[in-house]
Amino acid sequence: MSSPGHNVAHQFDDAVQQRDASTLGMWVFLVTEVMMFGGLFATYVLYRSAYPEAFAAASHHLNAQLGAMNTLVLLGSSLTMALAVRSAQHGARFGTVAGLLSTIALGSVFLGVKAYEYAHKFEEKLVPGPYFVFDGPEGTHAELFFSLYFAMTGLHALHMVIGVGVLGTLAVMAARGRFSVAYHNPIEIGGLYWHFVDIVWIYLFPLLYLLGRH
Amino acid sequence: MDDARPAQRKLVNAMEPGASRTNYLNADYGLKSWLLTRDHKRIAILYLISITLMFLLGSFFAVLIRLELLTPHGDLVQGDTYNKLFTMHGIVMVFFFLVPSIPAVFGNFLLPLMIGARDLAFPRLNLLSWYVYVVGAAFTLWAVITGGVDTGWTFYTPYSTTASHTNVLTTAIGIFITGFSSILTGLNFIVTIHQMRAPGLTWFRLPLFVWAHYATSLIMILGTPVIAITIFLVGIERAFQLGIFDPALGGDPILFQHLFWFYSHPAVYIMILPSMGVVSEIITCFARKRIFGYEFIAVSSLAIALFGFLVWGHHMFTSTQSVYAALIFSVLSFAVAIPSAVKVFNWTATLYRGSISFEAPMLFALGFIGLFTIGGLTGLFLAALGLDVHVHDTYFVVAHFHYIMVGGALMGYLGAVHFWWPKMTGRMYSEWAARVSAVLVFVGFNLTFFPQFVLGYLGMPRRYHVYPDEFQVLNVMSTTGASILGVGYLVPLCYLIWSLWRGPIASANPWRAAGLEWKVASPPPTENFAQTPIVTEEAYSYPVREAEVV
Amino acid sequence: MLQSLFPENASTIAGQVDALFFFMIAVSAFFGILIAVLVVVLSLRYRRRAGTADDVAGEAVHGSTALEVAWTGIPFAIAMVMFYWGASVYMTMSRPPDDAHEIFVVGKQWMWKLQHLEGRREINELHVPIGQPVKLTMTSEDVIHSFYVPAFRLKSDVVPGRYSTLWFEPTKVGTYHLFCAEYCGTEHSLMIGRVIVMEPNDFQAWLSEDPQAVAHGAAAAGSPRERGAGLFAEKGCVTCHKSESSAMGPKLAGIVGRERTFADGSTAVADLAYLRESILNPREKIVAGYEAVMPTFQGQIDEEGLLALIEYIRSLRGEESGDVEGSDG
Amino acid sequence: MSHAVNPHSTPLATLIMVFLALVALTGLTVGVAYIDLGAWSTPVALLIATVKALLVVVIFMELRFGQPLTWLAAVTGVLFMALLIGLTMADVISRGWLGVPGR
Repeated sequence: MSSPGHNVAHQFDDAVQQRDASTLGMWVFLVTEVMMFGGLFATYVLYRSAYPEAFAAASHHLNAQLGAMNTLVLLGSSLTMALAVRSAQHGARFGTVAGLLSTIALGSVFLGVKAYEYAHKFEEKLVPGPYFVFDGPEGTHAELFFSLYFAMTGLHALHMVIGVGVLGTLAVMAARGRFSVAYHNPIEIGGLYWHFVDIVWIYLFPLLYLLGRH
Repeated sequence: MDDARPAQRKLVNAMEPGASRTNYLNADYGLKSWLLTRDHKRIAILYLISITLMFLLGSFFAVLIRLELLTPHGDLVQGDTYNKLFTMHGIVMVFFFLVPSIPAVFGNFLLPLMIGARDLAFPRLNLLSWYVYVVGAAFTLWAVITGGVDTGWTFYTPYSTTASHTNVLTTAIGIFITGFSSILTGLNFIVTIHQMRAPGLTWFRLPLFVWAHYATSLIMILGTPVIAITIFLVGIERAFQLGIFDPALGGDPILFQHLFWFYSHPAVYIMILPSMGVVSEIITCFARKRIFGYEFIAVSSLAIALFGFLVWGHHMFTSTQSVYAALIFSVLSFAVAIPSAVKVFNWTATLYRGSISFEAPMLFALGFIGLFTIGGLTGLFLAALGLDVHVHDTYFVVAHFHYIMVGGALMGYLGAVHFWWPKMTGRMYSEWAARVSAVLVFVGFNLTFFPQFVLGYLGMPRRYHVYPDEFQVLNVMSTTGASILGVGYLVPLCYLIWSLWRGPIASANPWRAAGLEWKVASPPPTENFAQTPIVTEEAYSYPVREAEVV
Repeated sequence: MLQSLFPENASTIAGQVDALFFFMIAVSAFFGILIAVLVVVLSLRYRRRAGTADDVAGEAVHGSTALEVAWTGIPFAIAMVMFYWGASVYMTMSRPPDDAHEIFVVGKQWMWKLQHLEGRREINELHVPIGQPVKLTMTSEDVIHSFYVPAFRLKSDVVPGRYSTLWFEPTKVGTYHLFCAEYCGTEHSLMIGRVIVMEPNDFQAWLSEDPQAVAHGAAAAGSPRERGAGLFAEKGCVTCHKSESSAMGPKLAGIVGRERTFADGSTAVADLAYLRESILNPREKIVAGYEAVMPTFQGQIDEEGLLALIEYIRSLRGEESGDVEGSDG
Repeated sequence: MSHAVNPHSTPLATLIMVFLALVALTGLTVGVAYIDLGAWSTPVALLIATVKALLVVVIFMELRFGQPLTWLAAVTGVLFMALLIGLTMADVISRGWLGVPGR
């Protein structure tokens, strides 16, 4: 029988129960995230089916190269995150910290590129609202596209920002030797979150950037 | 008088050695010990106080609504004021009272006790959920104080996004934030029920209260994120003048209704399922026998939660939704009524050959069965397509959902308050006063809302502050009933607060109920169980009397 | 007294709705009373008697699969009957007969504007003949409203940007309430009116006398079709949508109800919603073989004008039926 | 005890292979976008995205080591999102079928 260690909170019997509970907790949280993005995806599906031409025309104003590059950056960050988790599972402190820091770095690159894209949209007056200007047919429907573009990528970017903060905290904890082979669950949980954010982008990229490119 | 004896013995029990132990209430003192607590029982008390305040606020709006409707010509308040009153009544009651009521107070307090755990899986998250609730409530109160909001609690677009000149954005932020409180609570419950059950406590040994909360939590985590994002879209549409739901800019106002009801129909089950769990506990306790059809009641909770997500379109039969979608939603709505019927039949059958006594919690539970039955049956009227076209958006609907949410959810809540009050506070209330209040609530409620069924079929639309003269008699009846109902709610507030100082000390198990929560002292110690209990028997194992004829 | 407890029945569908209502009342009363009687009788019969210790338990009657199956199956069967009945009434409500007298309805905060195809306009009042089906084609200028006549047991939401339909056949001469049933703001409860059911002869007489034409001059008069024809010329529609095959835009005669094929290969039936969308957002769906050159008329024509224009286009079927071609869409 | 707490770990080579596969699929989805597939372009894009998502979920997120409950959670999320989108679109798609406006 395992006795509660110093890393086991009082409400848990042992480390296994704690690990299972927090892992399940994160998965359940991700379900809520799926549903939240699901509301946006439902909106997207409805309007895209109603206004296919306007959506395609509006999509051409997004920079597919930057989008593709950002996709690769984010996939890379998922790899470094997975490597960090693997290092933590093996109790390798340096590998864990290095993996987390690389993930943070790649995440920041993604956010930087996103910020550049946003700034560009401001210059092109493609930010929905009173100053929106779209040169083409069905400007209001293109505005719908950009409303959804900003809502979806904005919510995604917000998740990235939170993720960078979480991973930063984990990196500090890891550097201080808080984790071990026996206790590294927080890193796995943080990893689950980061990978989920990656998955959202895997769908956002083709749905927003690659419409009607042919 | 039967009931005098138990009360006396409770006093005697209070003198037992256990009574003077430290418990969660006296373990620590000072405001900080409450505001930074991670004890699920203290967080439950924090919720109890907050939702009671919100209930009083919501009731205040209800009083003004009923007074205004006393006369047909809108003599008391202007149209704009009336519109704000019913909107804020709905928002406060739904999002800030009914949704958190039983889960956040009694679920929080009882789940760990019932499953033999020391706390919920994530105590800090639990405290966070209360703070999130308070911040959301603060935004909403700010919106109320600075002029209110007039969209109806349903926030239908494009009225809410383009036409209304009231504090929609502030209220939307408040509801958005409060949604996360609900999500965190649901997440915590699900993990707790899965991972923290005491050894031997298998799923089919769980009290039905736990099953009901599991089902409720599923709805909270699957539905609430959708209302959050929907309200968020309404917020940004207003803030940045977008056209997400505005038909003038190509938006689809019906899409808003789909997204809104995807959460808000299941939200009705968030309100009623916990009450059903409470009633299951109370009936079996006061009938002194294991509940009839345990597995069916347990599984029907899950069925309600899951199928409840397939029926939202029955709020939209006249919305210009396609007839084919309407047919699908109608047939599914009839189907989802069946698990509720199964529960009612099983509760009734539980009474058979019981040894029934009628303390206040039992009166509330029996009242629940009566009112919920009426509410459920009238729900069928609204699921029937051809009939719903006539009664949709009339007082028939108002009466129906008040029978579910007030007659059902609130009766269950009051039953829970009376049943577990001794456990939470260690004090007994006046049984006599409690019985009077149960009767007042039952009578007052029916007098308030039954006439509204008639009004609805006559054709009085909801949200009318001026109405044709011929509807006045029924409205006067309704307001009269509401006064009785109001007294019925105020009386418990008085005797319960009184009991905190003057009530007899409660024993660990004043109702001689089965269940782990009754095996710890009243009030329970902070750590709940000195040793993790090991469960070897099914729920509700009351000692069995030999049947005369089997 | 009974009159104040039950609404008047003044349309063919009202009797069907009431029949379903009474059936459901009967079923509900049966089950409601059954539950109430059982709860009361069982509670009294098995109450804990004086002198019984309160820890004496009930008997071990814990369940019965047969009963569970029965009280799952029987209510389900009854519920399916209710569904079928409700659905069939609903389908009747949803399919207007072809010969219905048509009326255009535009809701706005906070009034109902109605116009008969013959030209007569009304505000917050609707005159209809007895014994003849009437079809309302409705839309809203601002927020969602709902056109509700309790005596007909009918309502339908009136949604901006979209057309909705309501049809009924009055069966009783009289004056009935018209309510807005979807909350629409400050004066929601004052967005009410009257439906006046008349004898056919009286109705015809009423239809032909038009006080507004006298009061406001000829501009306000005219049927939707006439106003539509005016708009068709005034907005320059006629320059492109003419009947020569060299025209920039598709021919419109006989277009209503036809399937249109678009540049991307998709198809749609040209119904009222399609016509409305094509006027306001012409470049979203381009009929195969044409260029996306039509300007939008968003904000230039009000809802009544749009209905008039659509009514005019719809009428082209009769006048120029010889010009109808299948090839353009 | 460490065994019970840390039962699994994904080999380094697997992680890198998955990453390379994800990069390749990203290239594929971009390439396919520039080919005219008509009505199939969106389903193909979604199919590729789903393959990528599955790779991330099953290997990076270690769902393959997960308990049945974890699988259930993952499936539930996707299922209910599909319900939300599916039933909403059921209304949108069938709106014109009866040929009566608003029905």
